Amino acid sequence: MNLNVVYFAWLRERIGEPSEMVETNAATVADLIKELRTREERYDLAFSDLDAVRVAVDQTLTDFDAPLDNAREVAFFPPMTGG
Amino acid sequence: MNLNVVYFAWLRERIGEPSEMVETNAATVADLIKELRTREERYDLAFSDLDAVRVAVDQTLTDFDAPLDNAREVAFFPPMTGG
Amino acid sequence: MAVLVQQADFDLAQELAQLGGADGSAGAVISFTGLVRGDSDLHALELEHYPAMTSAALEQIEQAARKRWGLIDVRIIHRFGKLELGQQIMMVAVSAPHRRAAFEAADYIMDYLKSRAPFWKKEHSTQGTAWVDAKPEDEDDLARWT
Amino acid sequence: MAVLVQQADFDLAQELAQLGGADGSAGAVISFTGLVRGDSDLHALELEHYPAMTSAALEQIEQAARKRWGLIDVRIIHRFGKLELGQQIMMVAVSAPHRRAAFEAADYIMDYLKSRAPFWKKEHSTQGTAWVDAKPEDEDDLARWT
Repeated sequence: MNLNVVYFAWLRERIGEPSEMVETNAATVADLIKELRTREERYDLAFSDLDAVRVAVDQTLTDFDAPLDNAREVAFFPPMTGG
Repeated sequence: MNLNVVYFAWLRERIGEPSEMVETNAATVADLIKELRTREERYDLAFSDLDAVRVAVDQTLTDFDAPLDNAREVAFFPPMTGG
Repeated sequence: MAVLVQQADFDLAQELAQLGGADGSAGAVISFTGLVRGDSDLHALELEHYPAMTSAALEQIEQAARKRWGLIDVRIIHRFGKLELGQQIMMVAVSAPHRRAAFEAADYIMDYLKSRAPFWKKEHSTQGTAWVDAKPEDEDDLARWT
Repeated sequence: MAVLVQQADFDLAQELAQLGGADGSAGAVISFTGLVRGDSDLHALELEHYPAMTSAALEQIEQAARKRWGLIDVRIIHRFGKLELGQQIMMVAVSAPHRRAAFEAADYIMDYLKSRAPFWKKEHSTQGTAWVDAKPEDEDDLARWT
Protein backbone atom coordinates (compact mmCIF):
# COMPACT_ATOMS: atom_id res chain seq x y z
CA MET A 1 0.00 0.00 0.00
CA ASN A 2 1.09 3.57 -0.68
CA LEU A 3 0.68 5.93 2.27
CA ASN A 4 1.15 9.66 2.39
CA VAL A 5 3.01 10.20 5.65
CA VAL A 6 3.05 13.77 6.98
CA TYR A 7 4.98 15.34 9.84
CA PHE A 8 4.43 18.51 11.83
CA ALA A 9 6.35 20.73 14.23
CA TRP A 10 9.56 19.22 15.67
CA LEU A 11 8.79 15.84 14.07
CA ARG A 12 8.86 17.53 10.68
CA GLU A 13 12.10 19.27 11.61
CA ARG A 14 13.82 16.09 12.88
CA ILE A 15 12.80 14.05 9.89
CA GLY A 16 13.56 16.91 7.55
CA GLU A 17 10.50 16.48 5.31
CA PRO A 18 6.93 17.76 5.62
CA SER A 19 5.61 14.61 3.89
CA GLU A 20 6.61 11.59 1.87
CA MET A 21 4.99 8.65 0.08
CA VAL A 22 5.74 5.39 1.88
CA GLU A 23 5.27 1.94 0.33
CA THR A 24 4.42 -0.34 3.25
CA ASN A 25 2.55 -3.44 4.36
CA ALA A 26 2.25 -2.24 7.97
CA ALA A 27 -1.01 -3.39 9.54
CA THR A 28 -1.15 -0.76 12.25
CA VAL A 29 0.31 2.65 13.05
CA ALA A 30 2.68 0.94 15.52
CA ASP A 31 3.96 -1.32 12.73
CA LEU A 32 4.49 1.67 10.47
CA ILE A 33 6.50 3.44 13.18
CA LYS A 34 8.64 0.28 13.66
CA GLU A 35 9.32 0.19 9.95
CA LEU A 36 10.20 3.89 9.74
CA ARG A 37 12.59 3.64 12.71
CA THR A 38 14.66 0.98 10.92
CA ARG A 39 15.13 3.26 7.91
CA GLU A 40 17.54 5.89 9.13
CA GLU A 41 18.73 7.38 12.38
CA ARG A 42 16.69 10.60 11.96
CA TYR A 43 13.49 8.48 12.00
CA ASP A 44 14.71 6.44 14.94
CA LEU A 45 15.41 9.65 16.84
CA ALA A 46 12.12 11.31 15.90
CA PHE A 47 10.14 8.34 17.22
CA SER A 48 12.35 7.56 20.24
CA ASP A 49 9.83 8.95 22.76
CA LEU A 50 6.35 7.88 21.68
CA ASP A 51 4.75 9.57 24.69
CA ALA A 52 5.53 12.81 22.89
CA VAL A 53 4.00 11.71 19.56
CA ARG A 54 0.38 11.84 18.43
CA VAL A 55 -1.07 10.33 15.27
CA ALA A 56 -3.97 10.99 12.91
CA VAL A 57 -5.08 8.53 10.25
CA ASP A 58 -6.91 10.16 7.38
CA GLN A 59 -7.15 13.38 9.41
CA THR A 60 -8.74 11.71 12.43
CA LEU A 61 -6.88 11.61 15.72
CA THR A 62 -6.32 8.01 16.79
CA ASP A 63 -3.81 5.81 18.66
CA PHE A 64 -0.89 3.59 17.74
CA ASP A 65 -3.05 0.45 17.66
CA ALA A 66 -5.16 1.84 14.83
CA PRO A 67 -5.28 -0.38 11.72
CA LEU A 68 -4.08 1.04 8.41
CA ASP A 69 -6.30 -0.86 5.99
CA ASN A 70 -7.56 1.55 3.33
CA ALA A 71 -5.73 4.41 5.01
CA ARG A 72 -4.37 7.06 2.65
CA GLU A 73 -2.69 9.54 4.94
CA VAL A 74 -0.94 9.13 8.30
CA ALA A 75 0.16 12.24 10.19
CA PHE A 76 2.65 12.34 13.09
CA PHE A 77 2.98 15.34 15.36
CA PRO A 78 3.60 16.40 18.96
CA PRO A 79 0.64 17.13 21.29
CA MET A 80 -1.29 20.03 19.82
CA THR A 81 -1.00 23.56 21.17
CA GLY A 82 -3.87 25.44 19.61
CA GLY A 83 -5.97 28.25 21.03
CA MET B 1 -32.04 61.39 64.28
CA ASN B 2 -33.13 62.23 60.73
CA LEU B 3 -32.72 59.38 58.24
CA ASN B 4 -33.20 59.45 54.50
CA VAL B 5 -35.06 56.20 53.81
CA VAL B 6 -35.11 55.07 50.18
CA TYR B 7 -37.04 52.27 48.48
CA PHE B 8 -36.49 50.42 45.23
CA ALA B 9 -38.41 48.14 42.88
CA TRP B 10 -41.61 46.65 44.32
CA LEU B 11 -40.85 48.08 47.78
CA ARG B 12 -40.92 51.55 46.24
CA GLU B 13 -44.16 50.71 44.46
CA ARG B 14 -45.88 49.30 47.57
CA ILE B 15 -44.85 52.19 49.76
CA GLY B 16 -45.60 54.67 47.01
CA GLU B 17 -42.54 56.87 47.52
CA PRO B 18 -38.96 56.60 46.25
CA SER B 19 -37.64 58.17 49.48
CA GLU B 20 -38.66 60.06 52.60
CA MET B 21 -37.04 61.71 55.61
CA VAL B 22 -37.79 59.78 58.80
CA GLU B 23 -37.34 61.15 62.30
CA THR B 24 -36.47 58.14 64.46
CA ASN B 25 -34.62 56.87 67.50
CA ALA B 26 -34.33 53.31 66.11
CA ALA B 27 -31.07 51.69 67.22
CA THR B 28 -30.94 49.11 64.45
CA VAL B 29 -32.40 48.47 61.00
CA ALA B 30 -34.77 45.94 62.58
CA ASP B 31 -36.04 48.62 64.99
CA LEU B 32 -36.58 51.01 62.09
CA ILE B 33 -38.60 48.39 60.21
CA LYS B 34 -40.73 47.77 63.30
CA GLU B 35 -41.40 51.48 63.59
CA LEU B 36 -42.28 51.86 59.92
CA ARG B 37 -44.67 48.89 60.02
CA THR B 38 -46.75 50.55 62.75
CA ARG B 39 -47.19 53.67 60.62
CA GLU B 40 -49.61 52.57 57.92
CA GLU B 41 -50.82 49.39 56.29
CA ARG B 42 -48.75 49.97 53.11
CA TYR B 43 -45.56 49.83 55.22
CA ASP B 44 -46.78 46.81 57.14
CA LEU B 45 -47.47 45.06 53.83
CA ALA B 46 -44.19 46.05 52.22
CA PHE B 47 -42.22 44.60 55.13
CA SER B 48 -44.44 41.55 55.75
CA ASP B 49 -41.92 39.10 54.25
CA LEU B 50 -38.45 40.12 55.38
CA ASP B 51 -36.86 37.18 53.55
CA ALA B 52 -37.61 39.13 50.39
CA VAL B 53 -36.10 42.40 51.66
CA ARG B 54 -32.48 43.52 51.59
CA VAL B 55 -31.02 46.62 53.24
CA ALA B 56 -28.12 48.98 52.69
CA VAL B 57 -27.01 51.52 55.30
CA ASP B 58 -25.17 54.48 53.78
CA GLN B 59 -24.90 52.59 50.48
CA THR B 60 -23.34 49.48 52.00
CA LEU B 61 -25.21 46.20 51.96
CA THR B 62 -25.78 44.98 55.50
CA ASP B 63 -28.29 43.01 57.59
CA PHE B 64 -31.21 43.82 59.86
CA ASP B 65 -29.06 43.74 63.00
CA ALA B 66 -26.95 46.63 61.73
CA PRO B 67 -26.81 49.64 64.11
CA LEU B 68 -27.99 53.01 62.85
CA ASP B 69 -25.74 55.35 64.84
CA ASN B 70 -24.48 58.10 62.57
CA ALA B 71 -26.34 56.56 59.63
CA ARG B 72 -27.67 59.04 57.10
CA GLU B 73 -29.37 56.86 54.50
CA VAL B 74 -31.12 53.50 54.76
CA ALA B 75 -32.24 51.76 51.57
CA PHE B 76 -34.73 48.89 51.34
CA PHE B 77 -35.06 46.77 48.22
CA PRO B 78 -35.68 43.22 46.99
CA PRO B 79 -32.73 40.92 46.17
CA MET B 80 -30.77 42.52 43.33
CA THR B 81 -31.06 41.34 39.76
CA GLY B 82 -28.18 42.96 37.92
CA GLY B 83 -26.11 41.65 35.07
CA MET C 1 -9.94 50.35 34.23
CA ALA C 2 -13.38 51.83 33.97
CA VAL C 3 -16.80 51.34 35.47
CA LEU C 4 -19.67 53.13 33.78
CA VAL C 5 -23.35 53.28 34.74
CA GLN C 6 -25.37 54.89 31.98
CA GLN C 7 -28.68 55.00 30.18
CA ALA C 8 -27.03 55.27 26.76
CA ASP C 9 -26.03 52.27 24.66
CA PHE C 10 -22.35 51.35 24.33
CA ASP C 11 -20.09 50.15 21.53
CA LEU C 12 -18.44 46.89 22.57
CA ALA C 13 -15.78 47.21 19.86
CA GLN C 14 -14.80 50.65 21.13
CA GLU C 15 -14.61 49.37 24.69
CA LEU C 16 -12.44 46.42 23.68
CA ALA C 17 -10.17 48.76 21.73
CA GLN C 18 -9.60 50.73 24.93
CA LEU C 19 -8.93 47.65 27.06
CA GLY C 20 -5.33 47.45 28.27
CA GLY C 21 -3.07 44.53 27.39
CA ALA C 22 -2.64 44.77 23.62
CA ASP C 23 1.05 45.61 24.19
CA GLY C 24 1.92 41.94 24.62
CA SER C 25 1.12 41.70 28.33
CA ALA C 26 -2.27 40.03 27.77
CA GLY C 27 -2.64 36.54 26.35
CA ALA C 28 -6.39 36.42 26.82
CA VAL C 29 -9.28 38.86 26.44
CA ILE C 30 -12.86 37.98 27.31
CA SER C 31 -15.98 40.02 26.80
CA PHE C 32 -19.43 39.23 28.10
CA THR C 33 -22.49 41.09 26.87
CA GLY C 34 -25.93 40.71 28.41
CA LEU C 35 -28.88 41.29 26.06
CA VAL C 36 -32.62 41.70 26.54
CA ARG C 37 -33.91 38.23 25.72
CA GLY C 38 -37.49 37.71 24.62
CA ASP C 39 -39.27 35.00 26.50
CA SER C 40 -42.79 34.58 25.13
CA ASP C 41 -44.48 37.97 25.26
CA LEU C 42 -41.71 40.14 26.62
CA HIS C 43 -41.03 43.28 24.65
CA ALA C 44 -38.93 45.39 27.01
CA LEU C 45 -36.97 45.36 30.24
CA GLU C 46 -36.87 48.28 32.63
CA LEU C 47 -33.81 48.60 34.84
CA GLU C 48 -33.99 50.58 38.05
CA HIS C 49 -30.84 51.18 40.09
CA TYR C 50 -29.58 52.92 43.22
CA PRO C 51 -27.49 55.77 41.79
CA ALA C 52 -25.75 56.65 45.07
CA MET C 53 -24.53 53.08 45.44
CA THR C 54 -24.17 51.55 41.97
CA SER C 55 -20.77 52.77 40.83
CA ALA C 56 -19.15 51.99 44.18
CA ALA C 57 -20.66 48.48 44.18
CA LEU C 58 -19.38 47.80 40.65
CA GLU C 59 -15.94 49.18 41.49
CA GLN C 60 -15.74 46.95 44.54
CA ILE C 61 -16.52 43.88 42.40
CA GLU C 62 -14.01 45.00 39.79
CA GLN C 63 -11.24 45.60 42.36
CA ALA C 64 -11.80 42.22 43.99
CA ALA C 65 -11.56 40.41 40.64
CA ARG C 66 -8.53 42.41 39.53
CA LYS C 67 -6.67 41.57 42.70
CA ARG C 68 -7.66 37.92 42.89
CA TRP C 69 -6.67 37.06 39.31
CA GLY C 70 -3.95 39.61 38.61
CA LEU C 71 -5.93 41.06 35.72
CA ILE C 72 -4.35 43.54 33.37
CA ASP C 73 -7.51 45.52 32.75
CA VAL C 74 -11.26 45.44 33.37
CA ARG C 75 -14.09 47.48 31.87
CA ILE C 76 -17.66 47.26 33.11
CA ILE C 77 -20.65 49.12 31.65
CA HIS C 78 -24.14 48.66 33.05
CA ARG C 79 -27.15 50.42 31.59
CA PHE C 80 -30.39 51.45 33.28
CA GLY C 81 -33.75 52.62 31.99
CA LYS C 82 -36.10 50.97 29.52
CA LEU C 83 -34.42 48.61 27.05
CA GLU C 84 -36.07 46.93 24.09
CA LEU C 85 -35.79 43.32 22.96
CA GLY C 86 -32.28 42.47 21.72
CA GLN C 87 -30.67 45.59 23.20
CA GLN C 88 -27.46 45.48 25.22
CA ILE C 89 -27.94 45.58 29.01
CA MET C 90 -24.34 45.44 30.17
CA MET C 91 -20.85 44.32 29.32
CA VAL C 92 -17.76 43.13 31.12
CA ALA C 93 -14.39 42.95 29.40
CA VAL C 94 -11.25 41.59 31.04
CA SER C 95 -7.69 41.09 29.89
CA ALA C 96 -5.27 38.76 31.64
CA PRO C 97 -1.94 37.08 31.00
CA HIS C 98 -3.61 33.66 30.80
CA ARG C 99 -6.86 32.13 29.63
CA ARG C 100 -7.99 30.50 32.88
CA ALA C 101 -7.68 33.75 34.86
CA ALA C 102 -9.68 35.63 32.23
CA PHE C 103 -12.49 33.06 32.24
CA GLU C 104 -12.73 32.80 36.00
CA ALA C 105 -12.61 36.56 36.51
CA ALA C 106 -15.36 37.24 33.95
CA ASP C 107 -17.50 34.48 35.47
CA TYR C 108 -16.91 35.87 38.98
CA ILE C 109 -17.74 39.43 37.97
CA MET C 110 -21.00 38.28 36.34
CA ASP C 111 -22.00 36.28 39.43
CA TYR C 112 -21.43 39.30 41.64
CA LEU C 113 -23.13 41.77 39.27
CA LYS C 114 -26.15 39.48 39.32
CA SER C 115 -26.61 39.49 43.10
CA ARG C 116 -24.57 42.37 44.51
CA ALA C 117 -25.01 45.24 42.06
CA PRO C 118 -28.05 47.35 43.00
CA PHE C 119 -30.15 46.85 39.88
CA TRP C 120 -33.72 45.61 39.62
CA LYS C 121 -35.37 44.43 36.43
CA LYS C 122 -39.00 44.81 35.49
CA GLU C 123 -40.35 42.92 32.52
CA HIS C 124 -42.82 44.59 30.20
CA SER C 125 -44.87 42.03 28.31
CA THR C 126 -48.26 41.79 26.65
CA GLN C 127 -49.42 40.48 30.05
CA GLY C 128 -48.42 43.70 31.80
CA THR C 129 -45.36 44.28 33.99
CA ALA C 130 -43.61 42.09 36.57
CA TRP C 131 -40.46 42.45 38.65
CA VAL C 132 -37.87 39.79 37.90
CA ASP C 133 -37.24 37.63 40.98
CA ALA C 134 -33.71 36.76 42.02
CA LYS C 135 -33.12 33.01 41.73
CA PRO C 136 -31.96 30.88 44.67
CA GLU C 137 -29.17 29.64 42.34
CA ASP C 138 -27.78 33.18 42.17
CA GLU C 139 -26.65 32.96 45.78
CA ASP C 140 -25.27 29.45 45.17
CA ASP C 141 -23.25 30.93 42.32
CA LEU C 142 -21.60 33.37 44.74
CA ALA C 143 -20.69 30.50 47.05
CA ARG C 144 -18.48 29.12 44.27
CA TRP C 145 -15.99 31.90 44.98
CA THR C 146 -15.59 31.64 48.74
CA MET D 1 -22.10 29.51 12.38
CA ALA D 2 -18.66 29.83 10.92
CA VAL D 3 -15.25 28.29 11.34
CA LEU D 4 -12.37 30.08 9.63
CA VAL D 5 -8.69 29.12 9.44
CA GLN D 6 -6.67 31.94 7.97
CA GLN D 7 -3.35 33.75 7.95
CA ALA D 8 -4.99 37.18 7.84
CA ASP D 9 -6.00 39.14 10.91
CA PHE D 10 -9.69 39.44 11.84
CA ASP D 11 -11.93 42.17 13.18
CA LEU D 12 -13.59 40.97 16.38
CA ALA D 13 -16.24 43.70 16.19
CA GLN D 14 -17.23 42.61 12.69
CA GLU D 15 -17.42 38.99 13.81
CA LEU D 16 -19.59 39.86 16.79
CA ALA D 17 -21.87 41.92 14.55
CA GLN D 18 -22.44 38.81 12.44
CA LEU D 19 -23.11 36.54 15.41
CA GLY D 20 -26.72 35.32 15.55
CA GLY D 21 -28.96 36.07 18.51
CA ALA D 22 -29.40 39.86 18.44
CA ASP D 23 -33.08 39.35 17.58
CA GLY D 24 -33.95 38.74 21.23
CA SER D 25 -33.16 35.01 21.28
CA ALA D 26 -29.77 35.48 22.98
CA GLY D 27 -29.42 36.74 26.53
CA ALA D 28 -25.66 36.26 26.62
CA VAL D 29 -22.78 36.75 24.21
CA ILE D 30 -19.20 35.84 25.05
CA SER D 31 -16.07 36.44 23.05
CA PHE D 32 -12.63 35.10 23.79
CA THR D 33 -9.56 36.41 22.00
CA GLY D 34 -6.12 34.86 22.28
CA LEU D 35 -3.16 37.22 21.83
CA VAL D 36 0.58 36.76 21.40
CA ARG D 37 1.85 37.41 24.91
CA GLY D 38 5.42 38.48 25.46
CA ASP D 39 7.22 36.51 28.12
CA SER D 40 10.74 37.86 28.59
CA ASP D 41 12.44 37.87 25.22
CA LEU D 42 9.65 36.60 22.99
CA HIS D 43 9.00 38.72 19.93
CA ALA D 44 6.90 36.46 17.71
CA LEU D 45 4.92 33.24 17.60
CA GLU D 46 4.82 30.99 14.56
CA LEU D 47 1.76 28.79 14.14
CA GLU D 48 1.95 25.68 12.01
CA HIS D 49 -1.20 23.67 11.31
CA TYR D 50 -2.48 20.63 9.42
CA PRO D 51 -4.55 22.19 6.64
CA ALA D 52 -6.30 18.95 5.60
CA MET D 53 -7.53 18.42 9.15
CA THR D 54 -7.87 21.83 10.83
CA SER D 55 -11.29 23.01 9.66
CA ALA D 56 -12.90 19.63 10.29
CA ALA D 57 -11.40 19.48 13.79
CA LEU D 58 -12.68 22.96 14.63
CA GLU D 59 -16.12 22.19 13.22
CA GLN D 60 -16.33 19.05 15.31
CA ILE D 61 -15.55 21.03 18.47
CA GLU D 62 -18.06 23.69 17.47
CA GLN D 63 -20.83 21.16 16.75
CA ALA D 64 -20.28 19.36 20.03
CA ALA D 65 -20.52 22.63 22.00
CA ARG D 66 -23.54 23.84 20.04
CA LYS D 67 -25.41 20.62 20.73
CA ARG D 68 -24.42 20.27 24.37
CA TRP D 69 -25.39 23.82 25.40
CA GLY D 70 -28.12 24.64 22.88
CA LEU D 71 -26.14 27.58 21.59
CA ILE D 72 -27.70 30.06 19.20
CA ASP D 73 -24.54 30.75 17.25
CA VAL D 74 -20.79 30.13 17.31
CA ARG D 75 -17.96 31.73 15.36
CA ILE D 76 -14.39 30.48 15.51
CA ILE D 77 -11.40 32.02 13.74
CA HIS D 78 -7.91 30.59 14.15
CA ARG D 79 -4.89 32.13 12.45
CA PHE D 80 -1.65 30.49 11.36
CA GLY D 81 1.73 31.84 10.24
CA LYS D 82 4.06 34.20 12.03
CA LEU D 83 2.38 36.57 14.49
CA GLU D 84 4.04 39.46 16.29
CA LEU D 85 3.74 40.41 19.97
CA GLY D 86 0.24 41.61 20.87
CA GLN D 87 -1.36 40.29 17.68
CA GLN D 88 -4.58 38.27 17.69
CA ILE D 89 -4.10 34.49 17.42
CA MET D 90 -7.70 33.32 17.48
CA MET D 91 -11.20 34.11 18.64
CA VAL D 92 -14.29 32.26 19.74
CA ALA D 93 -17.67 33.97 20.00
CA VAL D 94 -20.81 32.27 21.27
CA SER D 95 -24.37 33.41 21.83
CA ALA D 96 -26.80 31.53 24.07
CA PRO D 97 -30.12 32.13 25.77
CA HIS D 98 -28.46 32.14 29.20
CA ARG D 99 -25.21 33.25 30.78
CA ARG D 100 -24.10 29.92 32.25
CA ALA D 101 -24.39 28.09 28.92
CA ALA D 102 -22.40 30.81 27.17
CA PHE D 103 -19.59 30.68 29.74
CA GLU D 104 -19.35 26.90 29.83
CA ALA D 105 -19.47 26.57 26.05
CA ALA D 106 -16.73 29.16 25.48
CA ASP D 107 -14.58 27.51 28.17
CA TYR D 108 -15.18 24.06 26.61
CA ILE D 109 -14.32 25.24 23.11
CA MET D 110 -11.08 26.81 24.34
CA ASP D 111 -10.07 23.64 26.20
CA TYR D 112 -10.64 21.58 23.07
CA LEU D 113 -8.94 24.05 20.74
CA LYS D 114 -5.92 23.89 23.02
CA SER D 115 -5.47 20.11 22.84
CA ARG D 116 -7.50 18.85 19.89
CA ALA D 117 -7.06 21.42 17.14
CA PRO D 118 -4.00 20.59 14.99
CA PHE D 119 -1.91 23.69 15.64
CA TRP D 120 1.67 23.89 16.90
CA LYS D 121 3.31 27.01 18.23
CA LYS D 122 6.94 27.97 17.90
CA GLU D 123 8.31 30.85 19.94
CA HIS D 124 10.78 33.24 18.37
CA SER D 125 12.82 35.01 21.01
CA THR D 126 16.20 36.65 21.34
CA GLN D 127 17.36 33.19 22.51
CA GLY D 128 16.38 31.59 19.20
CA THR D 129 13.32 29.42 18.52
CA ALA D 130 11.55 26.76 20.58
CA TRP D 131 8.40 24.70 20.13
CA VAL D 132 5.80 25.32 22.82
CA ASP D 133 5.16 22.15 24.82
CA ALA D 134 1.63 21.07 25.63
CA LYS D 135 1.02 21.18 29.37
CA PRO D 136 -0.14 18.17 31.38
CA GLU D 137 -2.93 20.42 32.71
CA ASP D 138 -4.30 20.76 29.18
CA GLU D 139 -5.45 17.15 29.24
CA ASP D 140 -6.82 17.59 32.77
CA ASP D 141 -8.84 20.51 31.42
CA LEU D 142 -10.48 18.21 28.87
CA ALA D 143 -11.40 15.75 31.63
CA ARG D 144 -13.62 18.47 33.12
CA TRP D 145 -16.11 17.90 30.29
CA THR D 146 -16.51 14.13 30.39
